Amino acid sequence: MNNPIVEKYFRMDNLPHIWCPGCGNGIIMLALAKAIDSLGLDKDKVCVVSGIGCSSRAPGYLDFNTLHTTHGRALAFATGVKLANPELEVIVISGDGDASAIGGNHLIHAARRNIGITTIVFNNNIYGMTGGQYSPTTPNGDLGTTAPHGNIDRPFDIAQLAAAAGATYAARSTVYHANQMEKMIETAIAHKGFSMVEVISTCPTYYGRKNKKGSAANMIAFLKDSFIDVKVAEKLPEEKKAGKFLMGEFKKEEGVVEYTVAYESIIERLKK
Amino acid sequence: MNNPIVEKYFRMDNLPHIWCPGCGNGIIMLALAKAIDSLGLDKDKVCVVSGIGCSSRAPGYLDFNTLHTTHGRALAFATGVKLANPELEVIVISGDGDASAIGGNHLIHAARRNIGITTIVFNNNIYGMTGGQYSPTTPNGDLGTTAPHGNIDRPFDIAQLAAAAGATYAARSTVYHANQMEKMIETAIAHKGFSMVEVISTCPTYYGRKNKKGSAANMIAFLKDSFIDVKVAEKLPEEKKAGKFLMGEFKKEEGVVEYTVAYESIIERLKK
Amino acid sequence: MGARDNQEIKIKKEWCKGCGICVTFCPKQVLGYDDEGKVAMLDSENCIKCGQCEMRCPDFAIFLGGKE
Amino acid sequence: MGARDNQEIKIKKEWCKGCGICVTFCPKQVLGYDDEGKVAMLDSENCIKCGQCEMRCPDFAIFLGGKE
Amino acid sequence: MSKNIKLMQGNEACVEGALYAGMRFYAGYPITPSTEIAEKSAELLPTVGGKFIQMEDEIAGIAAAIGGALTGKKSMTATSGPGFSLKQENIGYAMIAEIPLVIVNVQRGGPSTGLPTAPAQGEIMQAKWGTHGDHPVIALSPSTVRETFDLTVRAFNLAEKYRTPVMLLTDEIVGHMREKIEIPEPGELEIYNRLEPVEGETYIPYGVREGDLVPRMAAFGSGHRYHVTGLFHDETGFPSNSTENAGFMLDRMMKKVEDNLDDLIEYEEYMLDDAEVCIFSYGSSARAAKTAIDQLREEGIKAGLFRAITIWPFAEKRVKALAEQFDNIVVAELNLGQYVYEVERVVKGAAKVSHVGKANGDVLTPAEIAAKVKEVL
Amino acid sequence: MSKNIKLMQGNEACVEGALYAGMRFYAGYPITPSTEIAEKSAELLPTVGGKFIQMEDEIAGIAAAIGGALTGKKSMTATSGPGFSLKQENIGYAMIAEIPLVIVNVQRGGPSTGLPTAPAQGEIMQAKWGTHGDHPVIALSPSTVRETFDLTVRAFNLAEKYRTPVMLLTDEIVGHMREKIEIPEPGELEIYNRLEPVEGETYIPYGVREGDLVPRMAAFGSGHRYHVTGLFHDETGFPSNSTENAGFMLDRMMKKVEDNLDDLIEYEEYMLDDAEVCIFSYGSSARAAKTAIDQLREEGIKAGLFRAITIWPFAEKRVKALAEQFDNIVVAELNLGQYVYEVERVVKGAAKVSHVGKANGDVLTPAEIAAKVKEVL
Amino acid sequence: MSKQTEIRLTGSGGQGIILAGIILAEAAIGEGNNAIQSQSYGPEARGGASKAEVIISSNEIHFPKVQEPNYLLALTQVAADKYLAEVNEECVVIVDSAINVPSTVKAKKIISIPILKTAAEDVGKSIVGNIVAVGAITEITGVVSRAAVETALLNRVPKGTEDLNKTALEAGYKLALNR
Amino acid sequence: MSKQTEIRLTGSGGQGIILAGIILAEAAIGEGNNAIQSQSYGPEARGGASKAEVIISSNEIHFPKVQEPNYLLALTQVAADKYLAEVNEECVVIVDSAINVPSTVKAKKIISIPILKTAAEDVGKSIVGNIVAVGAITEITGVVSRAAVETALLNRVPKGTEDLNKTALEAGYKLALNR
Ligand SMILES: Cc1ncc(C[n+]2csc(CCOP(=O)(O)OP(=O)(O)O)c2C)c(N)n1
Ligand SMILES: Cc1ncc(C[n+]2csc(CCOP(=O)(O)OP(=O)(O)O)c2C)c(N)n1
Ligand code: SF4
Ligand code: SF4
Ligand code: SF4
Ligand code: SF4
Repeated sequence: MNNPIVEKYFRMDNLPHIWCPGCGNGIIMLALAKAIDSLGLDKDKVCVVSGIGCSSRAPGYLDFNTLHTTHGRALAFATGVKLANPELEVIVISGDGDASAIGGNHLIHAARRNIGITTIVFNNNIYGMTGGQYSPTTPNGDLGTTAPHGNIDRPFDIAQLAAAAGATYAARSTVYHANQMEKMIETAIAHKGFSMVEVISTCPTYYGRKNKKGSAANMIAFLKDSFIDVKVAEKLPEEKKAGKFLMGEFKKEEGVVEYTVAYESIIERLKK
Repeated sequence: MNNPIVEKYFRMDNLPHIWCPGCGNGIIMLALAKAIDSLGLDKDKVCVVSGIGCSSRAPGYLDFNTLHTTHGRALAFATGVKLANPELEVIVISGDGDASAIGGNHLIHAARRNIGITTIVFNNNIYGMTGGQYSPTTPNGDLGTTAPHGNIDRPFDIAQLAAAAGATYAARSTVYHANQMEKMIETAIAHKGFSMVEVISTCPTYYGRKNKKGSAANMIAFLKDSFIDVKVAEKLPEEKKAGKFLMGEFKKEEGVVEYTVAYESIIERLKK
Repeated sequence: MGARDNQEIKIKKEWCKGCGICVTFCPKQVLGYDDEGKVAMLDSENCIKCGQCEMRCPDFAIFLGGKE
Repeated sequence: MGARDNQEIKIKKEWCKGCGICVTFCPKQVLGYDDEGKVAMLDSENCIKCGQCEMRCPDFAIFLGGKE
Repeated sequence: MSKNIKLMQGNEACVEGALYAGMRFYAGYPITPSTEIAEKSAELLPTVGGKFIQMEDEIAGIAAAIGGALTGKKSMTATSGPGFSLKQENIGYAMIAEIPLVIVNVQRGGPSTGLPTAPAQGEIMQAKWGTHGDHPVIALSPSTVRETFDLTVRAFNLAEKYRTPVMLLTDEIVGHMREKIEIPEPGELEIYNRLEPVEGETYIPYGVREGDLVPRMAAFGSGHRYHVTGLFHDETGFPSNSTENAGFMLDRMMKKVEDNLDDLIEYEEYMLDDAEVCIFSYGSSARAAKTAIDQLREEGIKAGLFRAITIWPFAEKRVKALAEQFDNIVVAELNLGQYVYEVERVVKGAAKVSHVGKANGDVLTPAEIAAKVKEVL
Repeated sequence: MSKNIKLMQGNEACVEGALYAGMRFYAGYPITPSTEIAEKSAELLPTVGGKFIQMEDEIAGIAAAIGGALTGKKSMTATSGPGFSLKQENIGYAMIAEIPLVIVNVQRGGPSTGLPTAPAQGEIMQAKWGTHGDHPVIALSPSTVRETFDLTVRAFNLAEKYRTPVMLLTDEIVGHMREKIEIPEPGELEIYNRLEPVEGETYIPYGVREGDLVPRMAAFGSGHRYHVTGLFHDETGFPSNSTENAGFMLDRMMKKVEDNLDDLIEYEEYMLDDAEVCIFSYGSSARAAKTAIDQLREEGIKAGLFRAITIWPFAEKRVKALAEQFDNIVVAELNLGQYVYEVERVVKGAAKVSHVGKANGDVLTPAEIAAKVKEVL
Repeated sequence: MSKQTEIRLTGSGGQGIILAGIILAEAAIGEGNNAIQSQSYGPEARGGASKAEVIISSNEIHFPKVQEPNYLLALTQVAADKYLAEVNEECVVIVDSAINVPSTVKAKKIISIPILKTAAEDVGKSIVGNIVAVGAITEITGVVSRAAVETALLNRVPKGTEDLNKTALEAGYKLALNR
Repeated sequence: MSKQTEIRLTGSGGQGIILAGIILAEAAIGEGNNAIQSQSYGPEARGGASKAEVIISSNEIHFPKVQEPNYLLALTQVAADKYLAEVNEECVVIVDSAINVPSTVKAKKIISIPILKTAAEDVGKSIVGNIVAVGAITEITGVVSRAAVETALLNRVPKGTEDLNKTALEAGYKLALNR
């Protein structure tokens, strides 16, 4: 007896997954499966690529062509997969550290090229796999095992960074807003070009405990209360926006030629 | 008989430099020396760091504490220098490839941390040192030795990328606009926090010849004609902006605490 | 209505890690815990089959499934 | 005026690579080339000592210096 | 001039060989003196429907090449010293995930940025030990432009056959010099293609079928959905922490090389039959050694050459035999002593092993080699 | 319990030792099983006015550490397998630019991501050959928590004295186990600080003064404006393409290690005097070897241990002597055969060299070592 | 004490098994003995069986891993199933009374005591089960003194939890004495 | 031809020295001989002295670098100063007539001909100085035939410049013949 979506898209033998109780990663993984289901993609033509981290274990559970690479390099591997076989729908799953610390360069370059890869960042604001060091998205002032006196770094806005680098679709959601998130992932996959969905996730074990954020449910409730959609925010007075974080679709640019399409046109041109 | 600024700030024994006739790099290097002179900095307290590339040879000619590192890593080395000794005025010189291809990650992270380093990108839109491969700033459609069929990549806007990553000062000028450029460099060095001055330079040998851009002087004349200041552009009608590129100060954010200052305050706090 | 009528909440206890997310965000507050701290349906009558528990369960341990 | 009166264009031929940048952008068009293709001052009378040549010479081969 | 006879650079011959072998994907980052390999690939690949991409750095270059290989395309990346260092982590990935891939290193003067335009043979040991952990290694080194072509073809063949990255260690001299080459006709050289899953059988991604050498490899997108990871994994491809499994899998990977030395090891012997001293060399230095031998023989000194073509695995058996036959083995290589370590190890004192080499940016000359030979005799 | 006696993890002892030696700058990137070194450094450095920074990756970690070292601060970076591979390019930079720096590698199961939480000794050869080109190498490997402290101090001392990066090769076992350690009093261990330019003298950044071992090192900001590069450079520090100069500089760098083996090489011998078989080991595996020896002796088999403390340079002279003394040398290491290559090379057939090891995530046990000893006897 | 004492502590991740090991090891060195504490990490450390080891000796300890435990503690069934199979006839096994010990287990002695229940019910916090276990082990093995264990305990537990932990420790002593 | 012919071509970066070497080498292999062409790269390649080498032989060529050149071409004073010092008594030196050859140079013969001037004035494009040099070398060395050189030339120069280059080549032949 299983959730049919899970049965259809997951590798049942590998479940349950290794993530901690209350870890938000599973929520995103399910939304991804649902989005793929809505799009009616052929499982054989989907390739999910990840780096290293808790979140990067996701592909092991998903019943597609799956590739678990080295830390930070998922997008570089994925670029090879996509360019070599553009008919594959390539989806990258990456942690905030994987995508924006060691992997930051590959992120901005994949975005710049506008290559048709969908990147989903599982942003738990911490390095989970290695036990709670601060990441490029850990809020200023928060604690991490390598920030025992409080983090003095300033966090990246990953979705906006991807947009600035050239991503033609960039959006953010949270594990609370799972329905919206699922729609965004669906839009992102359908999008022709580089698309980024940053999902704010929860790590009750390392980030939560260290920063006294309460239970997993508390942490998710915080997401509910503190994220507002950009569209809504536009209409809100400043005081109502204070202390709030933005989510929603930040960028959606159509008509920019996708990288592998541009390459194919070189091949076509040379045939003449 | 020499230019007194050159005599004061350059290592005369190492001149003339190795750059090609008409290469814009020397123009930027002179402007940098003049900016430093205007600021009246103590030569012993200036550290100039570069990566690898034609432009990265600049520190060898400049009479400061100079550090020529590995390709792309200048900002990572510089971060160590600055954090370990914040009293040094640290200036990074980097090519477009060095700063934004292999070094792109260090760029966005130094910007994110708002560490008090001034980065001057000598952007000649090509890999000069290795003989003309396309870089992350080579315009779409242009030729490079590795883009013999025309470049299908889309270029970065390096200054804007740095701004999006967290730089608190970000500006762009060209080797034609040498006076403005010098002022920007001066402002950037005086700025407390991470500052970026992207300077559009000219490579008549590799970029110019391959793309039939004419003489060095022609290439510089093109810069004169095609770059307009953001402030001016704001007031221009759309049709006058078509085909033009923006230069000027894109971002100048004061009051964000600089990274090494934040660190010193941890040290102070722990003393209590 | 329609489809939902034939559905009911199913729980796969082996997979539940007792994180409490579904319990917290169930709009009808019909969920609770069993002895082992795993999720339990306390009041199936009042379940509106909104699927919020399924949507947010990180462990795919609770979901709307066809009535058997 | 003032300071500029005591200045004149100096050329360091050894360093000039003959790129022509100074020649092109001299607002008074007073610069040209010598036999070896290096820069030469053709008309020092009309030089307005604006320093644009110095500013854009990539090789520090031309500059405004004190009259000797 | 026959249509197939050309004057060609080693780096160009590498690309021609790669295309002959069926390369359809190249990803890399330019670096002297390997850049012509990228440039030529950029030019030619799209003409045969293949793809070239210049990535943001060398790490991304090999990563993308591995990605390409997983879609079933024969893939290559090329670099020099600093880039070879950067690729090391992902070279290990390709080894444990068993990805067929050709990695070219056109050696130049190191360490670090060193002498970027000067020749060297400074990565012989790095090729074997450069990535962390234990792992199998195959590396080849050509001496001529034609051999660059041939060994590139062979590198692809071995990569496909053994499902492992294969390194081609060339150097600035062989890479940049132009030499006469006769390009073989299509079909003249054997081309090996990876074995694909057997239709109708359950596909076990990392299980070796009876009679096969390595697990069969399905292309992503071909209908076999499986998992690839750089963690230790079992036959299914999924991560496993079992020590038994880890021991078994790594052993299998090491053995695919160790058990097939005869297939893997190639060398050339030049005037060795009647020689009284054996020069041991490879790559461009072996050319200097041959000239040295010609000159020495004119002086009446009978020298001969053992030239390693396969660098790794090492031609242990043959070198042992040579050590029995010769009192003196002179290892000539363009470094301060690398491959000589391996020769010494294997020779076990049975012959006196000397070294002639340098690492100052200059080439090793016939005169230097001849002088060393005279010194040891 | 004396104030200085503590129960401490190897990784913590490394940081304590570093601080004792005067570390004031740490830059790195977390990776299991080295992360505690970063964490402890982050906690303690600012309490002594030092700085810690977590960089964006391992490449940036070592780069920033080199930057820190250039300002006159004693600097360290720590990592494990994959990160060690990534650092290789800049390790070469530190060697050619002669930067004092301590690089810790807490070894884990490789290749690639491998078995990230399992112990291994898989980077013994990578430490020597991992970066491209020829270069000098110093590497140390501790067996105990106290020795981790001591060798970290020694690594800093050697780095300062020889102006070169020094590697500390520890492993998951020594790094994570907690053991009794008595922290030495300040002043108890000698601390070496780099020599600074002589006042009043013209500073020649890469020239060696009469009587000095290496060029003196001015801190950036101290008033000596000089140039540092990873290109070959002459005494002035500026790039030079001269082959004479390149040969001279590299030779000088190699010689600072080769000419000072007595100062550099440390080892321990355990029950070797009356032994009939010599076990050769290092790091955590040497502990298993000692237990194996105790057990073997209970059975009447007189085994003894040579434990390398300095891994590179290799204790060639002593091992040669041991080869004369023993018929059998059993190399026990947690890999598929790495340091054994060096032992074989040096032994030159004078003794039979056997290997006992594995790379499956498990520790090497006394029983396995004892069994091997019995097998070869 | 001439030969070394090897103790293996097993349970599930989150039960504080490692801390228990640290306290025992630190107590031992507080008394002038040598001690080594080690553990296995891994993603399995979250859930699944978790293991910590302590070796105590008056002599130098070489091999840092337990070879044949003199004492095995098991706090969960999963851990017991995994590690009980490996013990020999010299080993004293201490299990939580909720655990089912198969009759095939070879051991010198099997001591079944309600460690977790005592923590939860008598001490009032199930989280201190590990400390109850430390108390019991101290009493049963005699390899460290009560005083040394108490010092180590106070050194290692968070400020503000000292009393709770001492209560747990004493409950452990008692459990062992009154078994 | 039994022994190999070693030719060193020197000048400054940008003079097309390497292309000259390529044409000679390609001409040689066109006639069934072996040939190797090599050069030194480096940042110095921009300005400073530049060098290309060609070895031609009917046998296999092993060492690919020129050891003792049979022919040395120098197009600039800088190059001449650097490379003339290294020639021996067997070497035929060909220099542009603008070059000052010190009397200390040991060489079999020194041929001074106005290569660059011929290119600039007679052919009309100073850029084809290298091709004029190829013509002269062909004639002087006889190591390759005119026909082979012409084929190689046409194969290697950009489309549209064939005539210009052939004129330059012929001017080179003439220079050598009429010296
Ligand atoms: C090259 C390399 N460096 C470091 C590591 C160690 N490491 C593994 S995962 C990780 C960070 C994980 O954080 P994140 O990407 O945010 O993912 P999460 O675990 O939080 O999902 C690190 C530093 C590694 N495996 N490889
Ligand atoms: C790790 C590494 N990869 C590649 C190179 C080769 N390389 C040297 S400079 C350079 C690019 C130069 O371009 P840019 O940074 O734009 O500087 P420019 O030369 O144009 O001033 C490259 C690819 C290298 N030295 N090191
Ligand atoms: S379907 Fe909705 S109402 Fe029913 S249990 Fe789930 S969350 Fe509650
Ligand atoms: S959200 Fe899932 S894992 Fe958490 S308590 Fe509910 S059913 Fe259990
Ligand atoms: S100073 Fe001005 S006017 Fe005079 S030569 Fe220079 S650019 Fe021309
Ligand atoms: S700009 Fe400078 S180098 Fe160029 S022609 Fe003028 S003086 Fe000469």
